[in-house]
Amino acid sequence: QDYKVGMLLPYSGVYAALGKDIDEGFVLALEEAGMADQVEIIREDTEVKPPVGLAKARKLVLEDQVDVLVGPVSSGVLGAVRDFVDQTKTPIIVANAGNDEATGENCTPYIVRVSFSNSQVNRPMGQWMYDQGIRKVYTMAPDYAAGRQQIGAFAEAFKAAGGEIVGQEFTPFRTTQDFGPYLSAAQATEPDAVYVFYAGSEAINFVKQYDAFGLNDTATLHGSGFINSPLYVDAQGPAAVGTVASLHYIPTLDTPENKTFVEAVQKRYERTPSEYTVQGYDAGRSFVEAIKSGATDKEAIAKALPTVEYVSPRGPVSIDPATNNIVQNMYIYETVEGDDGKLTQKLIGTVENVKDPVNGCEM
Amino acid sequence: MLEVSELETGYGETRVIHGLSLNAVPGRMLAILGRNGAGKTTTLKAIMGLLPAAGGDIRFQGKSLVGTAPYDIAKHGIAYVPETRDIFPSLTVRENLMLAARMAPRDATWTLERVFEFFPRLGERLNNGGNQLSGGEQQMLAIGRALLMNPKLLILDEPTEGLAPIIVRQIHDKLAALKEDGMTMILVEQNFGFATSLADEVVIVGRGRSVWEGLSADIRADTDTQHKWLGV
Amino acid sequence: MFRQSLLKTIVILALLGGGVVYTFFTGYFGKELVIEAATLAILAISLDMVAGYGGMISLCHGAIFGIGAYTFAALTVLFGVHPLLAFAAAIVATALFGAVVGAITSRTHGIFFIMATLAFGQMAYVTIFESRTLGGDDGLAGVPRLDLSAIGIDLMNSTNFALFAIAALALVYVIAAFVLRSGFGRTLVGIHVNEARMKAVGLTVWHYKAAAFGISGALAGLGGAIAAQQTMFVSPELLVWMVSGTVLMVVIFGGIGTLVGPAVGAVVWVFLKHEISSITVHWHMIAGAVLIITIVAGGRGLYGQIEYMIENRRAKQKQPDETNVSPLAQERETHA
Amino acid sequence: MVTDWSYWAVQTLNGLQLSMLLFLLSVGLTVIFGLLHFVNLAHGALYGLGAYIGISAAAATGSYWAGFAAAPIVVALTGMLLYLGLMKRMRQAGPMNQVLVTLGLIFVFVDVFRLIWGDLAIGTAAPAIFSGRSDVFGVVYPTYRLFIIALGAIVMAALALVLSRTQLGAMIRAGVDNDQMAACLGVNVERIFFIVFCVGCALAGLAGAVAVPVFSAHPDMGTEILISTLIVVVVGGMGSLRGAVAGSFLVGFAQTFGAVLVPEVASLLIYALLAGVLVFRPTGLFPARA
Amino acid sequence: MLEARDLNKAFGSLVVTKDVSFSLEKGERRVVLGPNGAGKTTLFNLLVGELKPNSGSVRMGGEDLTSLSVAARARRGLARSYQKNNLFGALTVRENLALAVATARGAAGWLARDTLADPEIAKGVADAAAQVGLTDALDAKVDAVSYGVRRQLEVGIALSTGPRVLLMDEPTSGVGPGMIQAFHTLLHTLPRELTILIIEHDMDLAFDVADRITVLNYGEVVFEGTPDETRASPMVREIYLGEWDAHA
Ligand SMILES: Nc1ncnc2c1ncn2[C@@H]1O[C@H](COP(=O)(O)OP(=O)(O)OP(=O)(O)O)[C@@H](O)[C@H]1O
Ligand SMILES: Nc1ncnc2c1ncn2[C@@H]1O[C@H](COP(=O)(O)OP(=O)(O)OP(=O)(O)O)[C@@H](O)[C@H]1O
Ligand SMILES: CC(C)C[C@H](N)C(=O)O
Ligand SMILES: [Mg+2]
Ligand SMILES: [Mg+2]
Repeated sequence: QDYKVGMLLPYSGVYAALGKDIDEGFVLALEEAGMADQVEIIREDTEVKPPVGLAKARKLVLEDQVDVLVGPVSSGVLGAVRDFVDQTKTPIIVANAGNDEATGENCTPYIVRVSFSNSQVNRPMGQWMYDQGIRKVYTMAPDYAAGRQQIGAFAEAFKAAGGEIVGQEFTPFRTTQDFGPYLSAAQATEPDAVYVFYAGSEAINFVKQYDAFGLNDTATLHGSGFINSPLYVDAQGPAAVGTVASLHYIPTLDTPENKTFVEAVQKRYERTPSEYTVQGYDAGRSFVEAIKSGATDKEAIAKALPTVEYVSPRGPVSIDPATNNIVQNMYIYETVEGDDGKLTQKLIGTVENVKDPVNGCEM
Repeated sequence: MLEVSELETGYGETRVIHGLSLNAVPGRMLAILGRNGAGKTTTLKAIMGLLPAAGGDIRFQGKSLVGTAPYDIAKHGIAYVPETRDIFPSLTVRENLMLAARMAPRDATWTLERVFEFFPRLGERLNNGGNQLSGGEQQMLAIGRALLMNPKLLILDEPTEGLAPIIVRQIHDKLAALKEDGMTMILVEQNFGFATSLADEVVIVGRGRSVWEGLSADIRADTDTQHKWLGV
Repeated sequence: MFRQSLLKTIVILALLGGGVVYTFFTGYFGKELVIEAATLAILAISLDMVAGYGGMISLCHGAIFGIGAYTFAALTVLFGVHPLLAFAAAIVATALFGAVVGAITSRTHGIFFIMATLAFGQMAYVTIFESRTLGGDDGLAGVPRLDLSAIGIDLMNSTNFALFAIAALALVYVIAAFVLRSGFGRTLVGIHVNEARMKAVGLTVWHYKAAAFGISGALAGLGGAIAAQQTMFVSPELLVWMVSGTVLMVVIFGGIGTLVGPAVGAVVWVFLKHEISSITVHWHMIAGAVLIITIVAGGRGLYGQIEYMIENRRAKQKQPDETNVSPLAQERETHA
Repeated sequence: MVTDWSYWAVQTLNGLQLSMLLFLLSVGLTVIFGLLHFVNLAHGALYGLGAYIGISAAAATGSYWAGFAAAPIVVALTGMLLYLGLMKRMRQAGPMNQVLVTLGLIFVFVDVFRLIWGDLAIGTAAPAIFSGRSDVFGVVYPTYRLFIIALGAIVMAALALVLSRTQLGAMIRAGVDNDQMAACLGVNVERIFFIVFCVGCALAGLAGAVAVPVFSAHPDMGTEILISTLIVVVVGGMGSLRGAVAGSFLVGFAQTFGAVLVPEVASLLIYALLAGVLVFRPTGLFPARA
Repeated sequence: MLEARDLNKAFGSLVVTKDVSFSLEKGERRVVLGPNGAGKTTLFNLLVGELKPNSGSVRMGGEDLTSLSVAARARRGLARSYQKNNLFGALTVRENLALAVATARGAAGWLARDTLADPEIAKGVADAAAQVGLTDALDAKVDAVSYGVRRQLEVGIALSTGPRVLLMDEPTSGVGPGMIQAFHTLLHTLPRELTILIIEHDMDLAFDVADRITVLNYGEVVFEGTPDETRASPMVREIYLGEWDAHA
């Protein structure tokens, strides 16, 4: 085996499912390229805890001598390992963590992000929603870095477009289960729409309660696409129908690349891919491309990664050399009930080649 | 009614009772005397099944109690007034009593009313918490509680401890009355006069063994034994 | 009452010595584990001081540990304070925090004390989590390590840092043992066993509780400051209540109220956890099962069980019932 | 802020609803904890189990009520096994060991959940009759939440009756004070404690099943809820039903109105409340006597 | 030396202490008698500060103690033994006494020295133990000694703080004749300047050691006088004594 890859993912804890999908996507990419047996994968569990994540990153690099790190899911962990990968000149292919700084003021040649940045996912929605005639929006998100960035980017764009933010609420992260009080407050401001960022179980609770309080009748729920990710949209049930959100990938994209991908995932893992599966896949794919371009050691891989460019299941992707963040399409979709009665994503808008501003990044 | 033979027991490792025997005869009162630390309370605990008998036998109405659970022993009709009284602090006086009365038959000889005649003081404290009683009141409650179980055998560990002389006197008379009723009793006492003026038989415990047995009349006369084993 | 028995001395020395030897023979991650174990042991010992001997089962020691780490990190990263100063400051800060919590909670007992301390711990956690200046949930990166190059030691070298951590552990144990075998330590146990009577003989109990908690806090803070230097990064995760829970678990697991036990517990825990998690992601389940079994089996914790059995044998050697018989009774009988 | 009275009415209902959920959750804990002096940290995990059972049963039968019935029973049975296998042994082992064992149990449960139901959060819908919203005196409010409020009230009343009015209540408290003496009065303490423990578990299971249409079920839910329940129990004062009630309302309303009126410090609020109460009332608001 | 002025205490509606006033001379030996529930222990609790009176004041050596904490009063030399044993159960007799001695001598906070190893304190412990006849039991665990021994220790702890005023609540309850004898002796050997207030149901002891006797009933002082006057008082006999010597 010629290469060592260190998977720095949550295999336990709240994001375990995300880690699993990313891992699967990555493996799929290697197999597709027929490189599975050239690459040794070493998996370490971050437990979604930054200190643990950093310790594990240290182990992977210093002890296992991996050529490249893949992960993490949590922005916190990425922030924790940033200096370390920079000092040890170890390329890390970010497969989820969305914090803007990682490809902004804290960017480094060794962090290459193939997933998304928190603001990248949300910024396009500002103009788009305004164009749909929405004027008054109430926003909500968990009170932590990712939450504030995702909402911040949207709010900025929406206001720039001429819309009004009638209210903004940041709910205590992971300790809020009952959104009732916040929903009643939102309802009282009579907005045209509510825009949110929630992920995981919070997303499920939120969507169900949003519906229970009847807000769906008065204000359509909009948000960052994680709100009803295919991973758990079923758990939200009918309550999710009608939600409009933007994300860098939906499994229903009608492109040849995606079709083959979905089939491959179906065949290999017997389920539809989620955005996380794709993020894992593209992490693997970009790694493969880098190798193909002749990169052998850490340094070379780090150099090669930003140059990769190909058509991913999520559409054409490339890495912006100015920030090392991915340039990709944003898909605006509505959650609808499919013919088989299961919930699915209906594409209603595409914003192409969304690219983050440099915001303070110097390589 | 209750025969203890060659009883061996103690606390975990430490053996405290080494072969003690006694016999409570129906309708009579047996007094267990002995110095502090002689092993009187330990013996009673063993009888109630609170301590395991490491050797010997305990028979109640011919049936062995060894290995029987305390609550079963109680149901056999043995009531116990511990030296520490053990009133339930989080139960009111009434609840403490009701707990004992709950298994009593309809025609029970002992009823709440009768207990209040016995100890008017308790009647006045019905709603005090068990932890809101004076030392003496706790003693009265402990006895009243035992009586409400309408036991066949009543075991009292130092019932006069901490009681005003006038109450001691009363209790003396009440116990005498109980004897009249034909209640079988085992009485552990430090108060030699009190005990011997009530009991029919006396067992003296010393160093975990029965060192003297006989009628209370005899022990009252036998000053040497009194001095040797009771320090009177 | 605390006694630095021969057994304690042997075991703690073996533990420290073993750590040193292991450090020289293990790879990079092994050293990381040594450091992790050492800091956890420091925290566990500081907790055992108040919990095992003072009866103050704290559920905020994780938070105190974290405050130590954050004080060091914030001062060095945000204000460029010299690491040595920051180190001292961390200890002072946690001592104060401990003393204040100890004083405020001094009237509560048992589970209520546990929960009161939890409250303060969580308040610290939430405050830091939501503080933008302290980096919120992202934490603070770029934490420096102490610079001991003056005495020719480079702490960036992980072997040296591991040895440094072990030395700190040794120091903490000595301090704790010293405090516990002092008059103050005796008083602490007295309060534990019967607080009311201590008052009745003239002790202003809350002063001593606060002081004890302060000392314990300082030790925990020291551990925290070291942890911050190990990862060179701090995040609110350090303060979350589960950390306190885990430490408490480690203490009981090793043997609460034995001072050495918690250290043993910490070491076993860290390495056990590592071993199991390298086998399965379901290491929680295994670890949980192991815990349950050890407790159901012994109930006194790993080291606690051993110490108990040995002490017992000694106790049995000097004939038992002597002590049990009332002396007055004896005296009377002899001249009867 | 909003002046419309119906807005505050709705927020009050929100507070009420949360309080009742907390009550259902914590009352089991308080009963076990306060009465048996048994520190059952695994209570939260049992709540989680209830939630999962609720979902699975509903999914299997297509009826919410199947879950509603199954959850308490299954959890009670689990509690039984736990009690006979572990807790019984631990009763004499002292609080510290209990903390440890039940902490260990949490770990085990979390992974068992992951193995059986996966890492992902899952949920189920409210029963048809209670879905949608109802109009109470001009205030429109989710029907299911009204159902939770009612259920909580019923359980409250039932328990109050049993504990204070019945012989059983007295026997339980006596057994707690001094099991040896209780035994000497013919009380089979072991059996009573066993019953209490199972009832406590059943209530946790019920809470889980009831909560799940509002919240989702995920492996860590038990651990997440544990703290709030402990706070409720402790603020109220342990072992007393009144305590559990008072605690639930305090925490429930503090959280609801904290979120509305002072969102900046909302997450600090319950801890401040906890600390505050304990500083001035070191044994909670309504401690069981003694 | 010790003075109570119009002390009042009620638990809810139940008045347990009613306008209780008395004062002890330095070195006086006073016995408090009274039926069970008369309020004797409560009175002690008020004197040492474990209960706060609804009204009235407590003074010692001219100083008003009413607002002081239990500990503060103890440090001023007001010691008390309990009717219901209140000991350091898990510890040995020696450790029990050492804690009391150390606290009384302000050594409780020593960080550099060990109070269990300190000769001064050891001496204090030895003396106290000798006084109450515990010398041979010093190394026994309190949990494992019989009730009688615990009663001795109960008094021993109070004594070992070297008090100026000593309150003892039924020190001889539950102990055998032998020990009661020993207790007589103890009381006579205690320094004469030590002021002592005893609650006692053992009349021989009471009448033997008391300079004066105070009788409480339903929380009120119903009688105060010398032992002989007390014996003679028909009222005391009626409410308390009965024919107490009936079976001595
Ligand atoms: N919990 C215990 N553990 C170990 N030994 C004990 C325990 N309780 C009592 N003992 C010992 O057992 C012996 C007998 O104690 P017991 O209480 O039966 O004496 P007793 O005759 O009741 O004395 P008293 O009249 O003081 O109550 C004593 O020597 C005592 O030290
Ligand atoms: N905490 C309390 N709450 C309510 N009533 C109480 C409380 N403590 C004591 N009492 C009542 O006050 C009265 C006096 O109690 P106290 O203990 O002072 O009596 P005592 O004179 O010491 O009696 P004894 O000689 O039996 O010990 C008793 O009737 C008791 O029921
Ligand atoms: C969508 C979420 C999984 C993103 C993740 N919470 C983060 O910290 O970036
Ligand atoms: Mg006895
Ligand atoms: Mg009294």
